[in-house]
Amino acid sequence: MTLFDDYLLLLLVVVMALGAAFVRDLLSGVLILAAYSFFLALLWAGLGAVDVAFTEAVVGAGLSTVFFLVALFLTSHQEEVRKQPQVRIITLGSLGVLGFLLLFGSADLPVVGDPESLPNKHVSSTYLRKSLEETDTPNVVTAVLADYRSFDTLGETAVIFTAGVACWMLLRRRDDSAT
Amino acid sequence: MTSSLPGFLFAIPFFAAIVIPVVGFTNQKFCRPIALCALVLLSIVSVIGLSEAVSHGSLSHEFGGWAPPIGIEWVVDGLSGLLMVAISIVSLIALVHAGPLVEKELSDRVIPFYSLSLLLIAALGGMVLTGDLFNLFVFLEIGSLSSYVLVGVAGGRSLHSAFRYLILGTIGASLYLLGVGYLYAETGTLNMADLAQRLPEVLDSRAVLIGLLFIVLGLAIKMGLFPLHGWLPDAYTYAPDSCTPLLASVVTKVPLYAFVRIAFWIFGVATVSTQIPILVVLGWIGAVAAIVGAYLAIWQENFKRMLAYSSVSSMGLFILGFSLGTKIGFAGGLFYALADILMKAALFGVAGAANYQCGASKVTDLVRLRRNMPWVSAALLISALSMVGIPPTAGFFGKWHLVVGALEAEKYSAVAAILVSSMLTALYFFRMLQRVWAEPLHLVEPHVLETPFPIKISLGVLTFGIIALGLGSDLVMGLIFESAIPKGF
Amino acid sequence: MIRPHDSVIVQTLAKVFTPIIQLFALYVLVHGHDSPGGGFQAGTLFAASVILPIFAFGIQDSQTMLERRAIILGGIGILLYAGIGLLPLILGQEFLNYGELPIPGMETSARRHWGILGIEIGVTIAVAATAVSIFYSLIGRGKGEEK
Amino acid sequence: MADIFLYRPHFVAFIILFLVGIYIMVVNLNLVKKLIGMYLMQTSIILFFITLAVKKDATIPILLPSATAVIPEAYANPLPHVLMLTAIVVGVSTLGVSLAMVIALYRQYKTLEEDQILGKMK
Repeated sequence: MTLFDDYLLLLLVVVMALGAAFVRDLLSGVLILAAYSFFLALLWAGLGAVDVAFTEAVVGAGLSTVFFLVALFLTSHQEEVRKQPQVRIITLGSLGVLGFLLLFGSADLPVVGDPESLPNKHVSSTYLRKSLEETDTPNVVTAVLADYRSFDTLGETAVIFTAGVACWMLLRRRDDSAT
Repeated sequence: MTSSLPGFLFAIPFFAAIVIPVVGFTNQKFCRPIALCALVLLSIVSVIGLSEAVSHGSLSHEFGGWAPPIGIEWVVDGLSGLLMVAISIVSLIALVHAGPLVEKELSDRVIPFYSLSLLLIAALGGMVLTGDLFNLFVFLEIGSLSSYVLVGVAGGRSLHSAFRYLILGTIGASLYLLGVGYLYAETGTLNMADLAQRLPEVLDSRAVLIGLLFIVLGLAIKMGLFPLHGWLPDAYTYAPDSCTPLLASVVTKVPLYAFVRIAFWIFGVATVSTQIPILVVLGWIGAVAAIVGAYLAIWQENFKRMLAYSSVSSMGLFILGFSLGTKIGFAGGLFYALADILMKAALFGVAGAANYQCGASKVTDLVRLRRNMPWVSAALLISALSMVGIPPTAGFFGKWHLVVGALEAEKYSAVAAILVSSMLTALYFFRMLQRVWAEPLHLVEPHVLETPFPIKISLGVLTFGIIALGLGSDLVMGLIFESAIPKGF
Repeated sequence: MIRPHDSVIVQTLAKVFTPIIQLFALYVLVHGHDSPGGGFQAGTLFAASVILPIFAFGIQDSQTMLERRAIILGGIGILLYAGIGLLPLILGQEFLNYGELPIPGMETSARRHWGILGIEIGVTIAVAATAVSIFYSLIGRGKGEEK
Repeated sequence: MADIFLYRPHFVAFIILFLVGIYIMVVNLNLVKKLIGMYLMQTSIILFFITLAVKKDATIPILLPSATAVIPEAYANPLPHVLMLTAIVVGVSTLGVSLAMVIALYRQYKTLEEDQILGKMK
């Protein structure tokens, strides 16, 4: 993956994001969002994160889009545009500060792709060195996900279970209890 | 010392939360006993954990058998043990209290109510005990998702306020995650103890500064710190009465705890007070929050809304106490936070009971309480006096320690802020008490409904707890000084 | 709520794709150890294989039973995961320490290998069932639908 | 600060996505549009983390069968990948719950616009 590919994909991703954010029709917005997810998946794959790419493709582009579409079919497609000048100015101002802070902090972040940077050295090299020997699993992402940090994964499964119970609770109708 | 006890602190509420929908499907009646049994068990185990941690040093549990920083650990030390005891006991009382209210408000949603409440409690416990920043994020999200839904389940206005809460809460959680990312980028670790060791080398990096800033900003949204409290008044006002005692007492305290843990344990006292002086800024924000919250509470007609603004004011006081930079100020902030957990549970419990039995949701309606529910109005009296800070209640000692801490730090503006906010608090609580006791009784129609026993017992225990915490304040302060104070004061 | 799709092509493709997706999900689950994929991806694919026919053929009465059971199945999936974790805790070890699972005649690393597979199965069941349950909650039930 | 656009394109993209996401979430009055903003914000954080995990000339973090010891420099950093798998699932769960709220609100108020919902409450 060259830097040029990265630029191209990043540009596409940003354009897709702006399109999803500012298009009037909600249905188009959601479909553009699905395309955005697919390009993100390509980007992750290009950056070496194949597991994340796979998940983004099935969860981001697949499941999220299905949820969005179902919600839109049950409600309405059209967005009515009204101006809120005051809120807009305050938000733009605070987002400007936030953006400046992000840029300000970025100067000291490690260089992209540096194998000697701290996040790439400290704990993660231990995972890479030990995973085959200790867990008999060549896919280090699976080893970390399901063994070294499996407690996080249990929490994550609990998050989606919480969402399931939550939707059940929110959308239950009164007459359901009769059946 | 490694121990399997923190593992059980996770497993008890978690398994109960998952077993409830599975078993409750066959018979809905099983839900409540399972939930209450799990919480009794949890309370017992957390009390044992606290006493072990105080007497033998902190207990740690390495999940998966992997030593940190490779794996995730949970730590019960003085501070987290204390918070865990408070959370488990108060949530037990809150769920006992919720029983009759759930039957009335959410009769067709009993199973998901108990399941989500227990998931919330498990998540709060996880946030308190975890020793890993990303693990904290995961539990933050479980807890947030369940609290959004518990706020919004009544439909209508409550649903709209829950949606707002969700939008703001997600921004908060994302900011927190981003901050963790910045810290990870600079240190290469997510474990709190490991981070504390590695941070001093990179403290001059801008990325660490921004990371800390984002974490504090994200948690400030979650704890409803002024001026980021936008979601809080609506959420607490319109949430179902069965959920508010649990939500209002512990849900905002736990992000506060996370902030304290990150600022004082990971970054260290010296760093946050001199090198990256966020404590100065937070001190001023806390002072303003304490006064503005109390001021706004004066104008509220709705009782729950008044209490919600009072929560904003209390949150300012805790932050003020923690940022005083002295030992006694820190301990005072912690003590007042523990007292506030009891007081808010009691006050929102009274609000729920008043609405349940007499349909009283406005401050002016509270006079009905005296006629129909003398015991509940007694609980209201004591918890209101504690909020104002009348001895010998817990609230008095909390404020007392805060003032002493501020005097010791020679921050007279902080003393002034605490006193002004207390006076404003006194204004609206005394006005409320006057409504309840001064108006003639014969104007009020009696109701025949008997106060349900679970409400009586839970409010009784909470009221007793407020007085007991006040009378035993030396004991609790001693415990805090001995084992819950960060190094470096 | 969702009516059957009119096109024969869509219905035929849905019939053909459903088993293929399920087979692929199974592959992703079992090969999570040495290729990309694992419980989450497999679970979502299984959910897709349940959701796809609904879009093609509409919702049927028999599926309302499935809806009411789905969240229970999700709970069972998590119980499988957490149960594998609880076993070592009860035996005096750490929660989720698969290396100490009581499987005789195995190296620690092999125990961990099988432990990972076990929890991935739990994750698959939980994610698939919960995603389907959320989907059913969102589209609502056929009867009781307000018009 | 100007060189950031040249050498850290990922970072610039991350900032744009993050800010656009929050902007839409706060300013837009349409409930579904707010959620589109939320989705953009959450994915931007994934971009930030994944960029941290990149190593030049490294392959995907699946170990190749070889007798010699593993060289960590040859494989991408797996830890941020794991964290982001969790973040994606958290994101979709939040989305599910929020869409459930949107549908429930629509059932009651027959509109997706926040100001109209507020108007109908009074």
